[in-house]
Formats: sequence, structure tokens, C-alpha cells
Amino acid sequence: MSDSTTTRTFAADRAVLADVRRFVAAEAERLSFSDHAHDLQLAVNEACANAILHSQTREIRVSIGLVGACLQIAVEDDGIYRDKLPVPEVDREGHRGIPLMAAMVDKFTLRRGTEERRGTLVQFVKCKS
Amino acid sequence: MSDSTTTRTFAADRAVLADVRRFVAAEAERLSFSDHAHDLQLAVNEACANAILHSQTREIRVSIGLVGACLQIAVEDDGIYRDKLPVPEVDREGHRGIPLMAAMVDKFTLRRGTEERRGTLVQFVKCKS
Amino acid sequence: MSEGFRIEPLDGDGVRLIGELDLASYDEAAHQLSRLLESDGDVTLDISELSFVDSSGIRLFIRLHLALEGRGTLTLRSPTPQVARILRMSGVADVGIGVEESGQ
Amino acid sequence: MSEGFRIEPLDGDGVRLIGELDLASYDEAAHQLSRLLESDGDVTLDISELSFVDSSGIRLFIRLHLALEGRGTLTLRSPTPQVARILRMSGVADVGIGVEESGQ
Ligand SMILES: Nc1ncnc2c1ncn2[C@@H]1O[C@H](COP(=O)(O)OP(=O)(O)O)[C@@H](O)[C@H]1O
Ligand SMILES: Nc1ncnc2c1ncn2[C@@H]1O[C@H](COP(=O)(O)OP(=O)(O)O)[C@@H](O)[C@H]1O
Repeated sequence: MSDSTTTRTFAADRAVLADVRRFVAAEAERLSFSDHAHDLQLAVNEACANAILHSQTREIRVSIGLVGACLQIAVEDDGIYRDKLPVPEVDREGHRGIPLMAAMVDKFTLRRGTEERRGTLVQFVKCKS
Repeated sequence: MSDSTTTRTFAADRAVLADVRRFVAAEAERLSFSDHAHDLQLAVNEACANAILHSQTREIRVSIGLVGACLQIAVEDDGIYRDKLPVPEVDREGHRGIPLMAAMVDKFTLRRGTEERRGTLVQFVKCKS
Repeated sequence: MSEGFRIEPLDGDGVRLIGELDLASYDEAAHQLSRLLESDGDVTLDISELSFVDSSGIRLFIRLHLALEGRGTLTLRSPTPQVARILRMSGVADVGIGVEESGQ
Repeated sequence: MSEGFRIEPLDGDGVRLIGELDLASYDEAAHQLSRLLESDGDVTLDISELSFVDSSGIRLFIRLHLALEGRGTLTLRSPTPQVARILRMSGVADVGIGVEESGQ
């Protein structure tokens, strides 16, 4: 990402989600993406919620910057991606975190943390429409 | 992707899935990724199945090549990504296509096709372990 | 409860959700709203002052709807445009939850 | 039916799934396997010659399991290592489907 990338580290605790969203809104405004602040907040909120619920990480790093004319956000934890899929037919849960975050942005990337290379990375790209 | 990228176009019909898998296996072998052929076949199979089921595209393009030491595969249709999320609590379906394909590779990227820029692109990166 | 979320009784009937409904406020919200299910009939939530809802909030609305088991209808009244969009995208209206946007 | 998939009766009891079970073969497979549900009791599928299974196949196994409604157990016998891995990752054993890997 460009020079103007800002990174903030959050504790992996659900109480930080409101802070995460404020951070995303402030950065979106700084980078002239206020129109997309809500969608970016929701995408990053879901990625952080997943790190909190599933990764056993202690902290989460959120980086926001511009790449060309687009805003790029990275959400990184230090955990291992849980490969075992849920069985929604039986658990009766919605599991809509990943579908929802993907729908909020133009491009969604997931790099699964593994035992050999810990740390799940979720990356969002949002461009002006 | 590199010079040695191969692209093949398939009709958007479920009957082509077996051909798609054969193509992926042959390319994986050519690029010395036979060990990962099954996982790549499954990932590409799921991406093509989604294009067939959800995108109303007429054809699907599958490109396979090397990027550095990793295999990169792109699956592209000409449709619009269906943003409306399913409600698994009510429809009692598993909706495991995207979670399954993401679990098969090191890096998974989704660029949603929209009305302004049609064509959903799913990209997989698999590296030697 | 998360400082950013609370539920207030309305003058007439029903309650108003205020603030941000997310993974942090989910448990408390679910606890308070489950009491609305005790009395038979329809449940209406005024969400005009709900400024944010995430997948936990969607999950809560769908659980409330399923818990009603057809004994009544869950209605979400007067969402902000952003919340209305997320509700639409999540398909909640398609499963039988009433979403009454302002002006309707 | 897709040329790459078929179901054969076994000498004793049950059936064997052969080839590739995917979105193309799903309908025919679901149709043929639903008949196994008519008789009460356990259902065992020999999948030793099933060379590929995708999310449609997982969906089919889970539907068969749910259709049994506890009247019997669905068992998948002798998966290849690759199919066994996909079954494990999909959590089918966790919901009560028997997966008998060879050598067990
Ligand atoms: N940061 C993460 N670390 C580990 N596992 C994750 C992470 N994000 C997602 N997952 C896995 O992906 C699954 C799907 O996530 P999601 O779509 O948000 O639904 P849900 O969280 O309700 O299961 C999770 O159940 C979990 O197994
Ligand atoms: N190529 C595509 N074109 C349009 N919509 C898609 C595409 N791929 C996925 N989707 C959307 O994403 C949703 C989730 O896909 P998936 O995880 O494979 O589960 P399922 O196909 O069972 O719903 C689909 O229901 C659809 O709305």
C-alpha cells in the first residue's frame, strides 16, 4: 500500500468492535471515501468479529491505505484458519460473516492462516463508483 | 500471470464440470503441481458450479499459470454477482461452495461482477508447501 | 451492555432499539428481546435509531422471527437507509419478517 | 446420468457409488439413492470407487442423513484418502454420518 497507510492494533475482544468502526470511518474520511464508510465499517467489523470468535489471536491489525484510486484495507490476526466447515443444515446458523463482508466491497481476498504460516489475512478493495 | 498461462473457455453447463476438472489436472501436472491437483480441481469445480447456477453467464473462462513459485487460477464469468444473501436458518441449505473452495487454496479472491462492470472473477493461489 | 446500544420501551406498545447492534451487544439484546416473546402476538421493533447492524444483529432478528413460530409477526419499523439496505441484502423480508421503511 | 457416475447394487446389501459425484450427477444420484430410504433401517454406501465429490455430493449425503430422521444410520464405507479428507473437512461425521475408513 502507499505511504499514507495507517495501521492500528486492537485487542481481540468484542468490546473493541466499536473502536474499529470509528477508526475505519475516520480513515475513510481522511482518504475521501466517506461515501463508502458504512460498507467498509461493516466489512472490517465482520473480519474482526471472525478473528475474535474463531482465531484465538490476541490482537488484530487493521491497515488502511490507498492503492491507485481505490481504498485497500487489510485485517490480520495471528491465528490458524478453521478449515472445518460448519453444517448449516444441522447447526441452523446463518454463517453470513464472510458472504456479508464480501458483498460490501469490490474485491475480497482471504489468505488462510495455517500451522506453517500463522495469521489469517482478509483484504478488502473498494473503488469509487 | 506468466507467459505460460493457458486459458480455456467452457460453456456454462453442468455437463462441462468433468472437462473442467480434467483441464485443471492436466495443467497442474504440466506445471509440476500434481500433488495439489485434487484440491485445485475441487476449487475450480465449485467456482464453475456457482457461475453455472447463479450468474446466467453463457461461458466461463478458466486460466491457469504460474506466479513466482505458486500456481494461480482465474475463473471468470460474464454475469452479475448475486448480492442477496441466502438465509440458511430458513432455507436449510449448506451454501458451502465458497467456504469449500476457499479452504482448498492458500489465497482466495472474489471480485464481484456488478451492473457497471459485469463478470465475477474468482482467483485461487496455491503454493508448494 | 455495550455503551453504544440500548433498548427503550415506547409510549404505546413495543420497544425502540438505539445505537449499534453488533457482536458486543448481541447477548444483552437477545436477553432483553426474548422477554417480548412471552406475550402472544406480534412483535414490533422501532429501529429508527439503530445506526448500525452487523451479521450478529441479522442473526438476532432471524432468531426472534423463528422463535415466534408463526404465533405472530416480527416487524422492524423505520430503518435508516443504510440499515434498510443491509436488511434487504440479508433477505430478512423474504423469510417473513416485516420491514416497514419510513413513508410506507 | 453423467457418464462419469453410476450406482451399482452390491452382492450382499447396499450399493456402491462409482465415479465422480458432482453438480452434474447430483439429480440422478439423489433420485436413485432416495429409493434406499423406503426400507426402514440403516443405509450403507460403499464409496471406495468414488473418485471425486464436490459440495453437491456433501449436500446429498447430508440430505440422506436428515431424511433418515434417526430411523437408521447413514454410513459411508471406504472412502479414498482424498474423499475422506473432504468428508472430514465438511463435518459430515460430526452430525452423525458414519464414515468408515479402510482398515477400521
Ligand atoms: N479469522 C479467522 N480465523 C479462523 N477461522 C475463521 C476466521 N474467519 C472465518 N473463519 C472460519 O470460517 C467460518 C465461516 O465464517 P463466517 O462466514 O463469518 O460464519 P460464522 O462465523 O458464523 O461461522 C467460521 O465458522 C470459521 O470456521
Ligand atoms: N459466479 C457467481 N455469480 C453470481 N452469484 C454468485 C456467484 N458465485 C456465488 N454467488 C452468490 O454467492 C452465494 C453463495 O455461494 P456458495 O457459497 O457457493 O453457496 P450456494 O451456491 O449453495 O448458495 C450464492 O448463493 C450466490 O448468491
